[in-house]
Amino acid sequence: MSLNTSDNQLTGVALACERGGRVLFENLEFSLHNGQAMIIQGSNGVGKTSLLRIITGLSQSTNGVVSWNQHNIESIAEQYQHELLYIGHLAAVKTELTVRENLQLLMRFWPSDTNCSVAELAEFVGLRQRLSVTCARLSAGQQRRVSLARLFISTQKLWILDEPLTALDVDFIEVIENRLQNHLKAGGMVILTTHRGINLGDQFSFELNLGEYKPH
Amino acid sequence: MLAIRRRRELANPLVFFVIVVSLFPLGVSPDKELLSQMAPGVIWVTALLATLMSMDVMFRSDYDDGSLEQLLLLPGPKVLLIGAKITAHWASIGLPLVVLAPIMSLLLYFPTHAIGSLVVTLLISTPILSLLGSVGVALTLSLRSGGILSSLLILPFYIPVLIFSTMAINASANSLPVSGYYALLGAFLIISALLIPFAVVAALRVSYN
Amino acid sequence: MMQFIHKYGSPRYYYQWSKGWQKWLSIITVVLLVIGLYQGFFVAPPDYQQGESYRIIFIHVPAAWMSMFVYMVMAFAGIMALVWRIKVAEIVVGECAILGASFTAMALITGMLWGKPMWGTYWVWDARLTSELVLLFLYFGVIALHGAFDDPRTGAKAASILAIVGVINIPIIKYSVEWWNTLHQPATVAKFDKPSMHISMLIPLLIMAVAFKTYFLSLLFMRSRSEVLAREKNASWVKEILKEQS
Amino acid sequence: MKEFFAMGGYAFFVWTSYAIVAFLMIANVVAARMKRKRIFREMQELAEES
Repeated sequence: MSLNTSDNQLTGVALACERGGRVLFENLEFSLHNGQAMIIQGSNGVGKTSLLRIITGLSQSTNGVVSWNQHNIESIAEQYQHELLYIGHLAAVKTELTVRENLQLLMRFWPSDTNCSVAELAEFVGLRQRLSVTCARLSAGQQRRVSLARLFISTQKLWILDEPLTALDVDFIEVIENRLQNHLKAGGMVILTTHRGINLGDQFSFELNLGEYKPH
Repeated sequence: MLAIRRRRELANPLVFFVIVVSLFPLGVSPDKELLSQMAPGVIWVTALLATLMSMDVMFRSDYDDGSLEQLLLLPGPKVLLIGAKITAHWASIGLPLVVLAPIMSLLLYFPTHAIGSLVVTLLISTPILSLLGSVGVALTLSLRSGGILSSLLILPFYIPVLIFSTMAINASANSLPVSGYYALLGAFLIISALLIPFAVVAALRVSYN
Repeated sequence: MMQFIHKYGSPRYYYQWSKGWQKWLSIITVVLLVIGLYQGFFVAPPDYQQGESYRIIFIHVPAAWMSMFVYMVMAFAGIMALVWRIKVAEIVVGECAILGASFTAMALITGMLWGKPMWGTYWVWDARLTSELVLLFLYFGVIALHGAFDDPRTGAKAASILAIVGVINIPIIKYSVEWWNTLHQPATVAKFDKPSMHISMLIPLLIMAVAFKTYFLSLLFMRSRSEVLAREKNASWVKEILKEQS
Repeated sequence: MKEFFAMGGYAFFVWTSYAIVAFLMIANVVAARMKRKRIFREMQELAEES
């Protein structure tokens, strides 16, 4: 997977988030460079998902700025979204359609190298035999695999994943973990939240504990 | 474009339309004179309510399974995609109504020579109804009691469409020139087709905030 | 221009400069109201056709004008809130909706009360009254939407979008109601327009109109100032003010 | 003065509409004041807590 590794930088300055009158975190700082992974730790409800959504630009922070190569992400939204791959809690899989149709949709919509066929993609996520099954009949874990398939074809640099490992069986976690490692080696960037441990190699990843940024 | 054909069958708004239209002769009085006088209004109001009721389907399924979230993050022009979604909704709800309305109008002794203008007004207006409705649904998407609220928000905007269409039908019933009304409805369609998708994108962004 | 907006738009600064305005405006309102009412009741002669009942016009018409004016202000504040993300503008949208709704209600009630002596019935499907009613529905929509969100900021943003979409539709609704009215207007009902305005009648009307405007502004400042405090309750400057007050 | 209140026979309409408008205007002002007090009280409690 070749990625042009011009040096990119994602920084967050004095970020604060308030939900329903309650301040979840304030003046939070972070910066991420090529080949680095940031793992967001913190108990439930401390604002992990809100922080991810602020970084993707889906929701706005109460104050503070997220910038990509020193540009505020709101001003360069189109370009930023071109580099951004976000997989949230929900699997974003159309349950009425079959696995094949969902994968085709993914390939058509997201910037990806197109020389990989749907069959190969299904192979990556181990759903080769289930191509014509409608997703409604798949288990939650399998539906997650369909949404994670994007990791195997995406040429986007910044990956933001919300609890990517939930509902996955052990051997598939292996597959995802080394996929992430390849992405980092190729100069990509990853931000993810997870409850269980994930080893991406310590030289790449650092942790950000949301508990430290609680309003005192 | 991304007009995902809904696999689930979408009969409920049509069934609603049929039942409510047949309520009127039972409720009011089956006498011919009165009914044919009321017919345009009845058909139109019921069609309007049927579309309004089915608005929720447009974003709800995508919202629940997360694909609407992805749509907002697409680098490409989001407005076109929203436009495609609205047209998909119109095709699955609006068009069948346009086909069904003339048939139902016979039940109400609808002045037959005005049925043509009934179809035309519905054809021009049902997209407007879908467009305007989509703003209401987009705004109330993240709320639990969203459905009722979105109708409350959108109904005032339906009034001009209702007025011009029913007037057009009445005019054609007593064979008066009708082109003026069609032009107005057409203009309203063009304006909303161009402006509304932008409002919907902004509304979706707010719902996700 | 941008710094100007952000400077005056910042909650802290807004809180200071609006205090002065609010005091002055409320004084002007009271003065104007007294003059207007005096002019309206004692100076203006009774109308040759409607006798004394036309005096309701002195509150009906200003209230109707205000209901339109407030919607415009709300839509403008909505644009400020969405495009330039000014916190104070978001608060103004919420407050305008409530005030606008009360002005529309006033216009409707006085319109009906005026209709009774004129036509013998409280409600007539007249163009102006109907579009006033539709405007009331629009206001209810904005208020309901504003209140539906648990996070006040998102509520304000959603209400702003609705206000902007609404302001585009108002002329269309007004025009269609007018047209609809002229078509179904049975010839017998007397035209419901202002009686020919003699100067001595026009003056109190204008005074009252200005009085309503200053009343609206002073009330808007009063309500939004307390809302600003509520929204910024964890900001440091709010804590200082609290100490001074207590 | 009496005929002033009679309002040429329309007394009821003229005065009720003025009364309602006056009531609404004052109600708005009172509501604004109460809101201000309520917010201050809330903030007081908040301040004591922290």
